[in-house]
Amino acid sequence: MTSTAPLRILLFAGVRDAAGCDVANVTVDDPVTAAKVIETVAAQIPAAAPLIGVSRLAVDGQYVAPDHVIDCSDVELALIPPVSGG
Amino acid sequence: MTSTAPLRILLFAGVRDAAGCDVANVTVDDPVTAAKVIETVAAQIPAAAPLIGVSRLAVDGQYVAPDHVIDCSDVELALIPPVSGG
Amino acid sequence: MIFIRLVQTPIELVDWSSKIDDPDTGAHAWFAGVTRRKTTTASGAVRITKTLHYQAHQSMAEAQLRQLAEQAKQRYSLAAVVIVHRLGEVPIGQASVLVGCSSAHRSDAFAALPWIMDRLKADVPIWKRETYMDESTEWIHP
Amino acid sequence: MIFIRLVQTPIELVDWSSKIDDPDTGAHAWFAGVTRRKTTTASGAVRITKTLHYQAHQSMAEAQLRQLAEQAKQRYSLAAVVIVHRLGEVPIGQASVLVGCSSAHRSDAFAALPWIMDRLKADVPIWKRETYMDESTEWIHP
Repeated sequence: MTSTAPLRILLFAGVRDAAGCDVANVTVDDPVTAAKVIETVAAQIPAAAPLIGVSRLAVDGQYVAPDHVIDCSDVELALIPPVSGG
Repeated sequence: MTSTAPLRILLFAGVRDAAGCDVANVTVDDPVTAAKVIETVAAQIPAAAPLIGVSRLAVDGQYVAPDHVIDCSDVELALIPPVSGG
Repeated sequence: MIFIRLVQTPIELVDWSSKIDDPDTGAHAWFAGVTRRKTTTASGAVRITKTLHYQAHQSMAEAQLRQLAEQAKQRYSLAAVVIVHRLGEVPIGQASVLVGCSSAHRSDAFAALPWIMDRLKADVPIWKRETYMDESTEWIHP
Repeated sequence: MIFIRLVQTPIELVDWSSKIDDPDTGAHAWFAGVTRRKTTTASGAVRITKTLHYQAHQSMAEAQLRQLAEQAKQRYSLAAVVIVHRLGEVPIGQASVLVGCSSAHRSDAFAALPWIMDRLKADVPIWKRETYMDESTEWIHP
């Protein structure tokens, strides 16, 4: 048996608007990869699934690779859809 | 027999300082090429001859090629040593 | 020196221009990205922008901009880098971003600006929402 | 719009920044060439500049700068170009030249500035006289 953990993921821009909320709360197996977190958020916000599929995960303000393993305690997670600043 | 004409050539920067004067007055065959004008000015200001040798001639505010033939009437001639604006 | 700011008010170049002064620099270069009225889409259609709105993951954007400025400073031997990005509404003709840098020689300052802008547009978590003349809105996710 | 000026007084970016405004431009870029304190010669020696003095063939310089601005405007689809060059004494840290331009997209504005500066430094009849810390002076004829 694996344990599970609740995660809070900050949402932005088109994903935030589709979710109607600036945070997604999901429950994942612990430990969990960034790719699995993104997949879990996409399943919870189907209206934004294509955009979430091209988004990156940031942990404590730094992008992480899809296979990055997240320590579910004490981290800030953010889902970063393709950016358009400038 | 060729006729001769007086020419007035504006001087700048290192050439002006070497000549101690902002204009060179020379007498040249008419018509005359730009190269010949430059050579004549160099002969008159030997202290600046090397610098004059790498200078260009401008006629009415436009650079001309060494073989450009100058109509000695009614033109502004300027000897332009290598520039260093900016 | 590195200056990074996210602001909610108009960006005025005059407020920032002295930040990159340094007696050993000979080249100061600035870029301002300004809200443009017309956008030509990939299909060739022209859309008229009424206004833009920018949103950011602020703490991450500031950290990423600072990293970017530090990398540019090293890479191009810059004396100073300024990056200011405006958030919230940015009307037509006003600047959403200002980047400035100074270097001993102009080639470095010239190379640094597009390098910074390319990376800013690829990685810094800031998003633009277009409001078109028909009041329709769209988040830009290129 | 094209603005060409030779001036005898300090060049302030704020006096010129609005000249390149245009609602259909998204990119504004500026370059200022500033009097630098240190110059490293080809042999590696460092000379300390006390001040610079610029001289010009004024009517020809203005005409050449205007041609240059018009060529750049065509070549890079610029909406506006500003070129201001200071003459007379230009102390350390002050601008001798300011070039600005605006374009729809940033790549054009970024490409135009070095293009203009390279040509300005090759062809526009303006000369710089260095005064070094030992009061010796030298016209620069590269």
